[in-house]
Parts: sequence; C-alpha cells; structure tokens
Amino acid sequence: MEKDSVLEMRHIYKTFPGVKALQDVDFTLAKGEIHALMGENGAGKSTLIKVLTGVEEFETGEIMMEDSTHPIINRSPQEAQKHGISTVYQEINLCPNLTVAENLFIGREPRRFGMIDWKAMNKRAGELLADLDIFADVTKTIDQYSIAVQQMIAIARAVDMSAKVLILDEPTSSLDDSEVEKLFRLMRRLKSEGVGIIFVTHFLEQVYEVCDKITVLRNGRLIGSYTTAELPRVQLVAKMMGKDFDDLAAIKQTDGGTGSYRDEDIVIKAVGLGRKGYIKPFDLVIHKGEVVGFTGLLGSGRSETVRVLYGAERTDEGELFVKGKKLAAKHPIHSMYEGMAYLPEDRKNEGIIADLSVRENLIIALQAKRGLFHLLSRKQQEEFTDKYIDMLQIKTANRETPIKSLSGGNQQKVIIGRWLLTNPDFLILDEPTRGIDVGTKTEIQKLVIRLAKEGMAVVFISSEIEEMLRTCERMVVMRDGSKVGELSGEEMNQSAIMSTIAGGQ
Amino acid sequence: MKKKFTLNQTSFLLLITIVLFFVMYAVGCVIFKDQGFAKTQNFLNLFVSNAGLIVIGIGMTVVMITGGIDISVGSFVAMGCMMLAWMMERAGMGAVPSVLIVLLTGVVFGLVQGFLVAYMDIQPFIVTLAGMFFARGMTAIISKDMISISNEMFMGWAKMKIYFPFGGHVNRKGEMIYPYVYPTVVIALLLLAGAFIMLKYTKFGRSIYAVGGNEQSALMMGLNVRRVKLKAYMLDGFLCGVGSILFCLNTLGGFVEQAKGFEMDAIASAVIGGTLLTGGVGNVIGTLFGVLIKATIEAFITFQGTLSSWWTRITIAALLCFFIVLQSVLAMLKKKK
Amino acid sequence: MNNTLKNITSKRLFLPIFCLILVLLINLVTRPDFFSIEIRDGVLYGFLIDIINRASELVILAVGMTLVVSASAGTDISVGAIMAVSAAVCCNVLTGGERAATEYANPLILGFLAAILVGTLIGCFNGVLVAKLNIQPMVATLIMFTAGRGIAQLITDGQITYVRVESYKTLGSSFPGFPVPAPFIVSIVVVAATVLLLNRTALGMYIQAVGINKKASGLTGIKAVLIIFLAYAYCGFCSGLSGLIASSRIYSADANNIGLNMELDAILAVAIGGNSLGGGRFSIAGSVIGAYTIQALTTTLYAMHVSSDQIPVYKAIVVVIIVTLQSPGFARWRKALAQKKVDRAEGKEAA
Amino acid sequence: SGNSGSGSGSSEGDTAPASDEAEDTGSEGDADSGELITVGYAQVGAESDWRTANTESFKSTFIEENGYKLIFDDAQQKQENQIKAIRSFIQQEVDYIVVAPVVETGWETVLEEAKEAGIPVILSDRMMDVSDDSLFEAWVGGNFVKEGETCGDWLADYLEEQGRGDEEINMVTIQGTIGASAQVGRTEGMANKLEEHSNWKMLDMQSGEFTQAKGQEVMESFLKSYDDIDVVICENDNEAFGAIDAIKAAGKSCGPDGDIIVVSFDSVKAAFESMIAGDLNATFECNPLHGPRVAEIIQKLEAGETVDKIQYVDEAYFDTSMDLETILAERAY
Ligand SMILES: Nc1ncnc2c1ncn2[C@@H]1O[C@H](COP(=O)(O)OP(=O)(O)OP(=O)(O)O)[C@@H](O)[C@H]1O
Ligand SMILES: Nc1ncnc2c1ncn2[C@@H]1O[C@H](COP(=O)(O)OP(=O)(O)OP(=O)(O)O)[C@@H](O)[C@H]1O
Ligand SMILES: [Mg+2]
Ligand SMILES: [Mg+2]
Repeated sequence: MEKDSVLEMRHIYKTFPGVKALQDVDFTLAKGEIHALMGENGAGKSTLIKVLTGVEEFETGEIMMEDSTHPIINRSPQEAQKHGISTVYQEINLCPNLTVAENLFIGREPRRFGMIDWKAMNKRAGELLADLDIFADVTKTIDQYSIAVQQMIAIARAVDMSAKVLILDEPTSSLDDSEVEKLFRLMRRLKSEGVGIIFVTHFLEQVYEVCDKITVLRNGRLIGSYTTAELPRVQLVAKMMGKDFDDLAAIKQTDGGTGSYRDEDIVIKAVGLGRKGYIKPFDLVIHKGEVVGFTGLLGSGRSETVRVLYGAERTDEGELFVKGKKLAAKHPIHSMYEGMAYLPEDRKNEGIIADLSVRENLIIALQAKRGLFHLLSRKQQEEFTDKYIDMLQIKTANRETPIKSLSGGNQQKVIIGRWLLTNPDFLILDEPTRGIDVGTKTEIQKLVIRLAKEGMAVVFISSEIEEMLRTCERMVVMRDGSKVGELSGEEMNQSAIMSTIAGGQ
Repeated sequence: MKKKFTLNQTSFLLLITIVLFFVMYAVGCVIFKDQGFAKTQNFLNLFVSNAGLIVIGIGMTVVMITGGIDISVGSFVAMGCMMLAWMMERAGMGAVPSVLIVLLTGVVFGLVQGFLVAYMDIQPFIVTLAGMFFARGMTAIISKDMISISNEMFMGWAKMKIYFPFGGHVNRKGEMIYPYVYPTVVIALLLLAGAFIMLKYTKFGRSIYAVGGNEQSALMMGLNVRRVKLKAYMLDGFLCGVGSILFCLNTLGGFVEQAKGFEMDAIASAVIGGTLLTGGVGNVIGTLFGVLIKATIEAFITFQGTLSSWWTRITIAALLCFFIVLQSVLAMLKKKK
Repeated sequence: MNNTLKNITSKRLFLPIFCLILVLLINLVTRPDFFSIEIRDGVLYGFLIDIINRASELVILAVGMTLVVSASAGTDISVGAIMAVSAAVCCNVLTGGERAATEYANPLILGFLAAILVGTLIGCFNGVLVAKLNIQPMVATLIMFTAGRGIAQLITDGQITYVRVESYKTLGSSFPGFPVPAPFIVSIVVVAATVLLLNRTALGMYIQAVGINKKASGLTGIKAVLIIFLAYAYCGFCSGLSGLIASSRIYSADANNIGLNMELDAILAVAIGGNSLGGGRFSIAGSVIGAYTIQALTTTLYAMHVSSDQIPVYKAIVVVIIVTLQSPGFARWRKALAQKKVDRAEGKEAA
Repeated sequence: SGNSGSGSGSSEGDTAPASDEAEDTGSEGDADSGELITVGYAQVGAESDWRTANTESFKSTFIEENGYKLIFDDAQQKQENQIKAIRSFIQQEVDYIVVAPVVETGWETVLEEAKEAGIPVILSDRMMDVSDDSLFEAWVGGNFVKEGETCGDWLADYLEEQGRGDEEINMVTIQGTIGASAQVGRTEGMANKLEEHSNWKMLDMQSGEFTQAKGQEVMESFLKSYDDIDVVICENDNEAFGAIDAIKAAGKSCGPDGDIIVVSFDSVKAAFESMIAGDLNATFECNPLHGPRVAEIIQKLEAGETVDKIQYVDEAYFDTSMDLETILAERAY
C-alpha cells in the first residue's frame, strides 16, 4: 500500500447478468482526503461502493485497508463497519418503523446495566441532530419525515460512527443549499480528523468546493484519478461523458413572457385549496406553456402542495379547476384523465415498481389511462420502450430487465419517461433531476422547456435553485405549508427568493 | 414549540385493544350478571385456561415482528405433549428430564426452522408449514394412541393451586372458596414481562424490530440480519417448548389431534393485539390482550349456552369480525386526522 | 428478444418441473406399474390419472390463491371453508332443503350458479376487508375460515346432504363419452381462461404492480383497492367452483370435510411453484405444477402404503427438500462450491 | 341479552314459550322455575351426522317442560375448549355437568375443580382416563369393541350362508381417524374375530379419516394394489359410500349381488339408502341417543339413589335381509 492511504481497491471486476458493471477498476483513498467518485448514470459508482462494503460480492480484485497486511473481503455491511467503513447508500436505508433516535444508534445503542438506556439515547440523538441543525423529534418514527430529513439522518448516523472511511453516495441529491453547506462543514471537520471520505455526486460545483481528488468512471471502467485543482470542469465533464460537452451555458430561459398568458390558456386554477394540518389554503393559476417552480426550505410543503394538486392526497377545502372544469379527484386516475401527470420525489417508495421490467414500468401509466381492457399490444409496448430508452439514454441490459437493477439515475429516467408517455397537459415534476448526471440533467431541462413551448403546463420542483431559475418562468415560494409569495420575471433571482423564504422574520 | 402529547399509530392500536377488552368484559358482566360472569375466578380462568397460548403468542409475536410467521406451533404443542406423555408414561422417565428434553426439542426445532428461513432464504410460511406437517406426523409416530399422564410429580405441578387471600365465595356445599390460579399463569406472566423487557431494552430486541421494519435497511445499517432471525426463531422454539409444557399441564396427556388450529389462535391473538404480519410492529402486551379478548369471546358463547354448534362458529367469527373491523376503522380515522 | 424471455420463464419453471418429475420418478423404483394407464368403462384408469384427477380442486384453488398472494402479499385461508359453503348451497338448492333427494328440486344449473355466486360473494367480503379496510389478509380471511363451515352446517342443518341423481356426479367423475376425468377438464378450462384473462387485459400487470408497490401503482393511476378486491373475489369464485367439484365427487355436501385443510395445500402449491408469498411477480403455470406436485406426493405415499397419520412427516421432508432446492440460500451455497472447485483447479494449474 | 334461553329464572322467560302450554305450565312453571335442574353440557362439536343426532338427543331431552335448563357448549373438537367450558359451568354453578369428552386423557384437574365446587359430572360417549373413579358419577355410551366383534360374527355367518366359510377371504379396512376411540375399538373388535378365523386375511389397513372423499381415495389405492379383495370393512358409513364409488369406478361391483362385500358402522340413514340400493351389505349401529339415559341417571341421583358407573346403550345391526324401508321410516337419525 502507498503510505498515507487508508483504502486501496485494485483490479476490481463485477458483472451483473448482461452488464459488466466494473472492469479492472482501481481506487485509492488517502487519509484526510475527500475523494469524489464521478461518472454518468450507470457508470458503476454505486456498484463500486457496494462491493467495497459487502452488499455485493465482486468477482476478482483486492481490497486493502490501512492496518491490514493482507487483502480484506467484506461479506456484509456489518463486516465493513468493523473495518471502519461507514456508508450512506444512494437509496436511503433506514427502518421506517423505528424512531429517529433508534435509526441513529441501532447496533450501538447506549446501555446501562446491559439494558438500552433510552433516555441517554434520545438525548444523544437530539444533540447529534442539533449539531447538524436538523430539527426533528427524535422519538417519532422515521417514516413521518420527508426524504430530505431522512437523508440528513442517514448522514448523521454514518458520521457519528467515527469511522476511518466515510462513504457518501449522492447524499446531496435532495438537499437544498443550506443543508449541503452544513454537510460540507461536517465533511471538512472529519477530514481534518484524518477520515477519508468518498463522495459521489452529480453536482460539479460541490465537487470543486470540497473535494481534493476526483476519480472518474465510465461504463464500468476506470478513466483516471486526478487532483481537483488540476482538472478543469470542462475536462471533467468530457472525461465522464467521453465527449466534449458544454455543461451549463447550454440553456437559458429564452422568452420569459410573463403576464402574456390569456385566460383561455389557464390549465390549473386552485381556489383556496388546502389540506387541514398540512397545507394552508392557497390560490394558484397555471397557464398552458408555463413552467412554474415551487421553492422553499426543507419541509416547507412543496411536495405536499403538488400532491394536493394531483389528487394523491385528499383535499378538505377549496376547489380545483382543470381547464375550467372543476375536478374533485378521488383517485389519481381522475387527475390523469384530465391530463395531469405527477412524478413523485420518493423514487424508491412511490416511483418505481421494483420487480417489474423497464418496459412495464414505462408503459404502466399510459396503460392505466387506457383502461384495463385496452391492453397495449406487445409491439406497441416495445416500440414505446425503445423510443424512450433511446430518447432519455437509459442504460439497461434490455427492456425486460427489472427496474430495480438499474442504477438510481436510470431508474429516474424511466419514471420520467413513464409520464411523458401519457402525453399530459399538466406535468408535475417533483425533483425530477434527483440523481441524474450532468449531461442528462441539461437534457431534461431542455426537454421541459421544449414541452412547455409545445403547450404543456409544468410544475417543477428542485432543491437546486439555479436549476429552477434556468427552467422556470415563475416561482411559488412556500413556507411552513403556506404559499407566501410568487415571483416572476425580473424579481426572480436568488436573493429575492431567499428574502421571500425568510419572509417577515 | 409546544410539545403535544400524541400517540403514534402503534400505541394507539394497543390502546384501542385494551380499552375494547375492558368494555367487552364489562358488557359480559352486565349481560350474564346472574350467572357469575363477574366472579374473580371467572376472570382468572381467562388466564388459567390460556397460559400456554399466552406463552406461544409471545413467541409468535417475536417472529411476526421480524416479518415472519410460525404456523407450526399447534403441531409442535401436540408433539410436545405427546413427548412428555410418552417419556413419563411409556419410557418411565422423570418429570424434570422430560420437561428439559421438550424445552431442548423446542430450541432445536426453532434452530432448524430459523436456519431454513434465515440462511436458506426460504419463506417462513412454507418452512413452518413443513414444520407443522412434520411435528403432527411425528406425534403420530411417537404414539397413535392417546397417552394419559399420571406421573406424580407432574400431576403435582398440575394440581398445585395458588390461592388469593381475598375475593372468595361460598360454594354449594357451604365451603368458602378463594380464587386461585395455577403456577402456569405465573410462569406465563413472568415470561411476558421478560419478553417485554427484552423487546424494548435489549439490542437483540431492537434488532428484531429493525429487521422487520426493513430487512434491506437493517442489513445496510450493519445488523447481522440472518443471525437476528435465527435467534428469533430459536427463542420462538423455546417458547413453544414452554408453551407446550404449560398446555400439557392443563390437558395432562398426549394425542395426535391435540391443539389443532392452535396456530390460528396464536396468530389471531397477536394480530388483534396490534402486531403486523408484515413485520416491524408489535408488542407482547398487545398479544396478551389479544388472547384475553379471544378468551372473553369464548366465555360469552359458553355463558350464553343455547347456541348450536354452527351458530357457535358463526357467532365467534362475527364477534371477531366486529372487533377487527372496529379496530381497523378506528385506526383509519385516527390516521385521517 | 422473445426468445430470451422464453428462456427466462422456462428457467423459472425449470425447478418446479424438475421437482414434480423427481416425485413421480420415486414411484418407478417401488412400483413399475405406476405409470401404466388403461381404459376401464370408457374412462382412463391408473395412478397418473388419479393424480391429475384428484389435483383438480387444488389446481383451481391454487390459481385463485396465486392472484391473491400476488396482489395483496397475503394468503386467503378461507378457501377450504368457502368450498364447504358452496357445496352446501348447491346441494341444498338441488334437494330443495331436504337432507337427501333422488331427484332435483331445482334445475341443476341453478344449484351451480347459486354455489358459485355464494363463493364469489364470500370472496368479495374478504376483498372488502382486505382492500378497503386494510385488514391484514390472513386475519381478514380468518373470519370466513372460522365462520364458513358454520354457515355450511347452518345451511345443511348440521347433516350431510345427499343429491342422489346420476347427473350430479358428472362433474366429479367424467363427461359421458369422454375418457378424461371431468374435474381435470374443468381445471384446465379455468387455468386457460385465467391465463387468457390476465394476458389479454392489463389485469396481470396491474395485479403484479399492486403487489409489488401499492403506493406507486396508485400514483400511476391503478386502482389498487379495486384490483385487490377483484383478486379476492376471483379467489372466492375459484373456491366456489372447486367446492362444486368436491361435492359432485361425493354427490353430497359434507360441511365438515369438504375442502378441509385445502387452504394450506393451495398456499403450498403457490410456493412450490416458485412464487413468492411476499406478493408481486407470479406464474400461474408454477402454481399449477405445484398443485400437481403435492397431489403426486400424496398419491405416491398412499401407493407406498404409508399410514395416513404419518404421511405429514414425509410430506414435510419432501417439501423442505423441494423448497431448499429452489431457495436463494441453496443457490448461493452451490455457487460458492463451484467457485471453490475453480479455485482449486486454478491452484493446481499454478503449481 | 336476557331472552328466554339464558334468562335464568326470569318470569318473562317462562311465559314467553308457546301459548298452548300456558295453562298447564302457568302456575307450576313459575314454581318450577326455581327448581329447574341446570345441566351444563359440553359436547365435542358437530363433526358428523352421528354427533348432530347425539346433540339433538340431549337438546330434546333437557327441556324446560321436563324440568331442566340446558347450558350447551360446543367445543369445536378441541379439548382445551371443553376444559374452558367445564370451568365456566363451575362458575355458573350448574347442578350437573355432562361431558362428551373429545379425548379420554387430561381431565384430572378440571374434574377436581368440579368436585371441589360440589358439582356431579356425568360422561357420555367417550370414557375419561382418570386415576380416581369418584371424579365422575356415571358413563353412558356405546361399546365400540363389541361393535367390531358383532361385525366379525355377522361376517362369519354371512360367509357361511354363502358357502364360503372355508374359502380364503381377503379383507381390507378403511379405518377411522387414527386414535379416535371408535377407530381403536372397532379395529380391536375386528382383530379379535380375525384371530378366530385362520382363513381370513387382512391385506391392508389405511385411514379414511371418517370421510367419504378420503374413503374413496383410500379404496382407489387399495384396488390398484390388490386384485382380489373380498371384503371391505369401513369404520363408518361415509367411508363406505366413498369405497363403493371407487369400486364401481374400477369396474367392479359390490353389495349382496356383487363381487365385494362392504360393511360399515354407525347406521346413519344414508346407509339404509345405500343398502336398499344394493351397494352396502350391512351396517352396525352406534346409538347416539344418550340424552334420555343421562336424564334417567340425573333423576336417580336427585332421588338420592345410586347408579351404575358404566352404562352401555343398546346397539343393533342391520343388513339387506331385513325390511329396511320400514326400519328406515322409524329411525330418528
Ligand atoms: N443488482 C443489479 N443487477 C443487475 N444490474 C445491476 C444491478 N445493480 C447495478 N446494475 C447495473 O450496473 C451498472 C452500474 O450501476 P451503478 O448503480 O453502479 O451506477 P451508478 O454509477 O451508481 O449510477 P447512478 O449515478 O445512476 O447512481 C448499471 O448499468 C446497472 O444497470
Ligand atoms: N425539518 C423538518 N422538521 C419537521 N418536519 C418536517 C421537516 N421536513 C419535513 N417535515 C414534514 O414534512 C411535511 C412537508 O413536507 P414536504 O415533503 O411537502 O416538504 P418539501 O417542501 O417538499 O420538503 P423536502 O425538501 O423535504 O421535499 C411537513 O408537514 C412536515 O410534517
Ligand atoms: Mg448510484
Ligand atoms: Mg419535497
């Protein structure tokens, strides 16, 4: 082993049926280093992490750790933890039935006289979260919190384990800027304590902000390891995609024709719509061809609001008009008949249907809209599937692969495809770019703008404000479950948004 | 922020169960007031006659929390009773070694089932269904004929009464009779308390919940999921051993058809008590009340005393249905709020 | 593309078929005439015919059970009791309420319809409890499991009701001039109709989607509640139908014994067919093979003169072997073993 | 709630029943109501027609007109339920407890509880295996071993009559549910007779679990294993019906004019119909009408008399040589 390195992986090979996920990959992590692992969706980042931590077995290769004289193999995450590797996986892994405190401490609960000391555990959990500025009741079960909070808790758990190696697989995908900032502070602290950190993300700014080194994977192969300072952004992207790519400048909102919408073009009109205890009544109008963003802090109720619009959640006050017709959806299908589509933020629990194939996952919404007895012919199904695999560049062994064995980003693309296929008039996208690589992300943003141009009304939620500024014409600002403002045109900029979010305080 | 006292869904379900039990018992006391439903002894009989079920319900609850199920318990009880009867009556063994052997058998049985579930990844329902067939068949292999127990020490345990110093009444012969329980009740309640503490305050206990809540997550959080499951089934096996001994102290013999359908009683008790078959949620206190509710329903039927056989079944089912639906509706109302 | 799909399905069913063949082959050792089939009285006769004949009820139940398991990740333990109710209703309609009759009091078809209707209604009741009220399947169906035989006894007044009319026995024996047992034909029709229904409509996909992820399928516009309800109703329908066959075999309604313990065999058939009891992906063919495996096992054990009270022990052992052979744990172990062999070979080469 | 059935001693409860009796029960009834003898009856279940008839015999005997109040409990074939029921009867302070035990074992403690409470216990159908005889007052039931022996004797006579007395006779038995006392007793009785006839050969025994469907399945298997079965002994009528179907399906015939002799036990009505149809040769009765006998015992105990501990009910047999139509018309079950 090189001196100073805590972890070395050499010549790692891993094959899934139909996919060579890792081929001859090397990876070295030094002490006190933040090391970015980069690559497109399906490049093999998560797989590399999984074979390291024993979730998956690798075929050949070796893994060396700082203090071991011979190669180690982790057969389970438990063994990996014993070797000082603590991990936050891409898909959040917490037990929904346990409290926040337990999720933080399970397996290493504070004990007194051999018995779990709940008081101490809750207290320490509270401190830990306060440290990270997360405000959550540690005695509540975890399923009562949004994805973002859960992600913070998963991070808190990993961080608290005082490991030698900390692995974060896309921890920031659903966090907004302030949370990301908190996380970075923490990472820097751990770094100064000598912890080696592997950091997977699709946000280039974040990489350049905290990482010392970058390792790039493409199609399961190692492209190279570089020092951050020596690898310009453009080159990084080129290495990831295998071709030159101008990542950001690509899109700019062209015609921000605010106010130029006619009343006939109203697609959605909410009057005093609300849900007691969650969403305070709000009014909202969305026109044909408009992209409206929802912004706010973590847990401000953005997701909840769009769920109410879609009819995924019962409303108990107010009215909703879709294209002038009153809609009281008892079931999402009624909203779908009116031309709505909704991409939920919780991909794992509300998006993918894990054991179904890519094909079935893609066509299922369209099928549901057509009805039970109008089965799409196999040929049609396959045509649609191929079209979207091509259009969204979904990386999959074939169309019959179960969606659960796709990489996170590719799963997301399938779900986006699912809704596009229904050809909606009103499309709700809650964090559509979560976990999607830079290349495709811009594609998706372009797609949204194109669809809007073609006459679709779109609601777009993202924890990344810049992304929203690029795509949206109007922003709805939420705070504590109520709509506190609407910004458009000139007033739509970062600082204005921030001050609206902060509101009177 | 003001911290409101809010019950979460699970404790709410438990509370419903407990309240409904007391309401039901009170109703019984009113309806059958002339027939002695309200006697202390009648209440204690709920425990006396169900000590074995309580213990087995605990084991069932534990495996159900891991997301499993054990439908072999009824057959295992039959086998356990038959083993006890055979060892003491046919092989002339003492009561103590016989009891120990049954306990050991329980643990081994649990070990094998647990191994198949945890390490071979076979579905619990199927493993324990095979266990059910196996135990029932073994019972027949040990002896096709029923065996009556007459071992002195064992009979001594069975007949030992623990009297309460109060609440007595005068019987028809004019003697004062105080309410009593058998040691089986004490054992069952002790185990219940032990299981409660184990589930709430030990690492193993919490791991059981974690595994049931989300196996994949539990694994990724670094728990040894397989070992936890194996241990849960072993504990269940041990409790089945104890349960069958308690059962045998009540029925004092072994025969092939014994405890048929007992697994359904245990599962129903656990579920009525708020345990989810999907795992991750459950509480042994709930299971105790589940048992008591079932016992009370049965007591209703017996006190009523005019139902024909088929009406008995239908009435039990109707009461069960009423109870389960009420529970579910209340839980849904609470969720809506 | 289609070929690869076929490869996967055939692989999926390979193990269950293999197990069935294995069970059948055991007989070759002990009983060479096991596989002989002859025609007696214009009907096929032999052990193999017994198996496909006797398994019919189980096959039909397994079809319904598969859908229930897939859609709700739970089991319907009331199917045996439903069989009893349907038999009771049918016989009672046909005898006009008498305990025995030598001619129909009502047209035969009326009895059949009534029985199947009642089966389906009970299925609907289960469906409402599970789908609408969110009660756990096993507990929801426990209600009918408990009440079913009571209802059947109530209908028949606690006694066995006989329909002593030759035509009533048809369904349980054979159609005139047709050498294949009638129950077998009925079961094959049910299987075929179900497969068609699932594949020609989106129902198959919906059921699986709901079983895998209820929330997600709800958001994509599938009415999960309705789908689960339908699965239970269909299972009730299947149970009603197999109740009829069982009743026709004994031309009577025996509330205590028709369909006794069938629910366990039906669930077992689903599992032996390689389906997960955790819901989701399913294969009807697998369940059907599972059902035949179970009946083959029972018939084999009878043919080997195993006493009926000890049969469960052997059944348990064979079941454990079958499911172990199919289990992921066993596959892992086999892989590890193969790996070791490769390693050793490589080691030799190196040396 | 407190309706006529359960409302003990409530005055409305007694005036409610049929008005045609109002005059003669009017005054007495009220006086009687205090003296009604309460009987707690713990029945096994309703697992067969025989059992239903058995229950009916109690229900029709212990009626208020006869001075009784019956508290009926159905144990659903579970012993633990019966134990619960007896405990409940004790709490209800009934005057007598009647038990038709699910099994013979395991009654010691609960009977002692009854004894402590001073309630006499009477058994019906099955015996109880207890160390202390004084725990129950009397037992009423059939003699299964004797039934088996009667069957053997009948068979010997019948074969003699047919001139096959010295022939080699091959038999099979479709047994009842293994371990049930009817199964044990009948198998034993038949075995006793088998010893007396060296030319009788028992080829096989297999349980048909007292059901028609299983009986048929077992018989199918027998027929495929043995070519020359002369006699089929079915340990209840239902099994015989199944066996007959299997025999016919195999292209053979049975009954008095057939190849195979079929006999069975219990003598339910359907068995008579089967004999009339010429399928079944004979059936041996197992009398379910225990109610009146138990009532008799209770009356004696009330009068302070002693009673016999063991009391067999009368049992007959029926074969195709009798006037079955007439007998059938008179039978209660
Ligand atoms: N369990 C599995 N079975 C089959 N294929 C798999 C499995 N897991 C991953 N793969 C495949 O391996 C490849 C690498 O996936 P991986 O999850 O490592 O990608 P990733 O780099 O993490 O992508 P993302 O940025 O989208 O998270 C993908 O093509 C994926 O389809
Ligand atoms: N930090 C938090 N503290 C307490 N509750 C929270 C928090 N975050 C989310 N919640 C819960 O989530 C509900 C709203 O969540 P919702 O998912 O709609 O928010 P969001 O604006 O989409 O935020 P996110 O970034 O988490 O997706 C709130 O009513 C609250 O109960
Ligand atoms: Mg990934
Ligand atoms: Mg959100």
